[in-house]
Amino acid sequence: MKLKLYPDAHAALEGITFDGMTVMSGGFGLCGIPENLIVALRDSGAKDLTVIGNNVGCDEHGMWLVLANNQIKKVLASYVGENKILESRFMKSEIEIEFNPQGTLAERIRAGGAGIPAFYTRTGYGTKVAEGKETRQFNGDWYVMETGLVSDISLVKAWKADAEGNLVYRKTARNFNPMIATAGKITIAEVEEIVPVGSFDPDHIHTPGIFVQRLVVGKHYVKHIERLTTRPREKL
Amino acid sequence: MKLKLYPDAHAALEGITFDGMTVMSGGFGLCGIPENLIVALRDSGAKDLTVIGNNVGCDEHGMWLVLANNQIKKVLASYVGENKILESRFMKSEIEIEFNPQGTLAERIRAGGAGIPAFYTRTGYGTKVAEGKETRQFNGDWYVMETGLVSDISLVKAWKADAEGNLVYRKTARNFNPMIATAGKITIAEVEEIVPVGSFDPDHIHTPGIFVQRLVVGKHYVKHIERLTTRPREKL
Amino acid sequence: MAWTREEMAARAAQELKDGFYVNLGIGIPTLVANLIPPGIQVTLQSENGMLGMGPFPYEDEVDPDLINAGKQTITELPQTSYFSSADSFAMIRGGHINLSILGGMQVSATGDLANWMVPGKMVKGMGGAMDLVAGVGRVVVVMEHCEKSGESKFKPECALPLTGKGVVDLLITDLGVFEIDRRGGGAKLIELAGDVSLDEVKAKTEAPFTVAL
Amino acid sequence: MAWTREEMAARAAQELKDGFYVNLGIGIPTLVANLIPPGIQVTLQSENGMLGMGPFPYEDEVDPDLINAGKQTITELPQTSYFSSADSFAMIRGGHINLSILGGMQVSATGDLANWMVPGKMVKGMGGAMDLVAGVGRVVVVMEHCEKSGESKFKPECALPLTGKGVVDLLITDLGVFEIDRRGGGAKLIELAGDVSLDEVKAKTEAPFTVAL
Repeated sequence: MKLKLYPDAHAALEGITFDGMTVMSGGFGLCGIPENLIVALRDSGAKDLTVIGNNVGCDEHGMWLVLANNQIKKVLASYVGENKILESRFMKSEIEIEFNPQGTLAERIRAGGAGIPAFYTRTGYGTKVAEGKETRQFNGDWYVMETGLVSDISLVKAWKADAEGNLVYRKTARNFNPMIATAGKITIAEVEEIVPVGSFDPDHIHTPGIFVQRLVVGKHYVKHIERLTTRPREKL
Repeated sequence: MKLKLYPDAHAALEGITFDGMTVMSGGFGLCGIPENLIVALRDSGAKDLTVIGNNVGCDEHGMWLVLANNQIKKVLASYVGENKILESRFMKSEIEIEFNPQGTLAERIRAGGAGIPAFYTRTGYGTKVAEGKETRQFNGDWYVMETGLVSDISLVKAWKADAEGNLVYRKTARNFNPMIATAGKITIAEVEEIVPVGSFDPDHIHTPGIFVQRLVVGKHYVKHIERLTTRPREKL
Repeated sequence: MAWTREEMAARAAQELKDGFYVNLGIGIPTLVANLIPPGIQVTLQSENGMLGMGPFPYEDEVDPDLINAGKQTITELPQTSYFSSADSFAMIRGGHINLSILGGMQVSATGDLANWMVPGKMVKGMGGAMDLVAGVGRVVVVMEHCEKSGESKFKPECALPLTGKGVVDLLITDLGVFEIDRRGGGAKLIELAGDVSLDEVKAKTEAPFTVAL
Repeated sequence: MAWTREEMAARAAQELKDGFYVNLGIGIPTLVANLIPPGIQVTLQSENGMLGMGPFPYEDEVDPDLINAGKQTITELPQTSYFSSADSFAMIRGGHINLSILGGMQVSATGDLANWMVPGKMVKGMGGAMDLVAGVGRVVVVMEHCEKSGESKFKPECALPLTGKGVVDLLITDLGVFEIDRRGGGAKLIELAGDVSLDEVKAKTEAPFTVAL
């Protein structure tokens, strides 16, 4: 049978990247990002990328590496703060950014993966986001038409996988990863651990293996924390 | 704090049913149906119901009880076989049935619960299902516009719950239940067991408690099997 | 001799490829599950919310919470996953299933399929069939070539209400196999069943087709 | 004296009711989490995919896989559940969250809110704010009444690009509390902060409003 598991992130991206392609990448800020696959994407050298994700990394981390290597032409994101290179290129019009409300972005990606070419949402009605888009009334309220999104390659990060590509995410590192997994012509999942097939309770699988074409175990996770916030232990 | 747990199914439905209301009920055939809540719905006597679900029970089981008690005016379903009373009433035009493709029905319910008033799908294009509906081309293919569905009361069946209303389903008894839970003005969940809050791994919860307003433990489950199919044990 | 039901299913099984995710309809398509060619792995989807469908259970394994889309009791496999109906049809509509094999009442030369209702008879509903033919990448229909009355079921246009318009890629009947171009390129006879003759197929087929045996 | 940030947050906390599911924005709204009135239970949603948000972790509990929508490390509670961003915003857009408390740059007398961009300055993006104001049943905005320049931020119409049109139900500023009718019924001053006078509010407010103290 076809094997999904690749020896490393570079091998998993080999032969499938190309200039001008659309890449989706999971994560919220730096939480739940496919760290190793992003490095491999940078090393692929593919240019003029359209990158879709909630963010575009932040200074020196995550998708920032691909940005800093001048590979990105256009970004679809909901928030791009804490990213000086992006800020500077955007102000100089060297990069295009299409801002999407976070929920609209998440739903557009889900729709793309679910064969839904368009849907209506109240989000953004009467704002810049609705400019140039069809608006329409249902039951007396106004809605904006938004379209589904798909990618040439989707990069996701899960906690564990089995060899069939069944994925399980951990806590808020799940975020955009499940939808992005469904919206890729080719989806590559990076995980922390491969477990034997049959280890997962089939009721606990978040992403069924059908959505995952290639699979790698990541190495040397940094898991950089953007805002470390703690509270003091109560004194005994 | 507000308690979600009710002593039994009849108590959970008390004071909220009314004639002409729309009820959604989970299940695929008789698999994963809220058996006790359906009996309580029958005993409520509420009439002229619009019932939304994949099926309307089958002879002598499930939503058939409410049908046989003359409480249903209209049905939205994808399949209504093995149901002689429904067949006879439909042929005599005593009941209205709106047939929905199964995936369209599932998505319409999800959309209703997700605040999406309408979406486009290729399903049903060029068929009776598309008659009277808006059709439209995206990227060269034709699609049908379908609208979101909501209910006055949603009845769902899960395997286990905690007192916060977090639900976990079991195997293919999940089916329509998770979407139906999101689409009710009031959602009532029937479960086989209540576990202490904190028993579930938060990554394994299928329906977060926010969607569940009332909760009951069901009794005397029949779990009638429509098509018992087995294979012989290999002889040693 | 024309093909038997088993032979039609065996021919349909030749459409399976290693690594395919497949949805099998009720009737003859169900038989395909037992005819998967050796050396290839195929994962069966059941649209009620399961990927990785196993065989029927032993009598002492029966679980009412575990059924397939035909409402038969089944079993799970080590790789099985469960999901909601919305997620299941997102998978189907989104084109993630490689192949759907299903039965038909009528097929047209342009790939239209009718298999859910007969006017005047009780309508049971289309279930998931409309979603499957609209969403799955490749759709194979397996059906008898003719009605018991002798009337061809492969027609220039379907007389019965459609399940999908321009959705069938391959039609397998007891008389042979037709490739259909969904985009209007017409139908092509590519195989004859058993010792069925081209003349017999021509005599029993209303739909126009070219021959490429 | 006008209200401090803490006093504004405490006033916002009075909007909480037992059993509410609530989303709190960044800034002053975050303070509300520590001011929940005794005897009521409130469940906090974080739009990156969590229901039942706990307090900040002890130093040895920090987990990079567990952050809130402000990207701060947090903790879970016994009732916590996690879900995808699509499911999270389905929850928000579908009207299941009872209350959203968020900050603002400008609010209009018809309930328009601007809080995501200033033309000419770097735009960071709206994140989830547009979805929250469009989807949540009741939206409370907490902001300073005036710019540092003294200009009123509560206006007849917002000058800044909108986050949502007709979305604000209640505006809490350091000077008082305004009820706003989303459906065009206008704004109504219902409370004065501390010893702030009605004249001071009138002098510092560009938006038209009625008084119902």
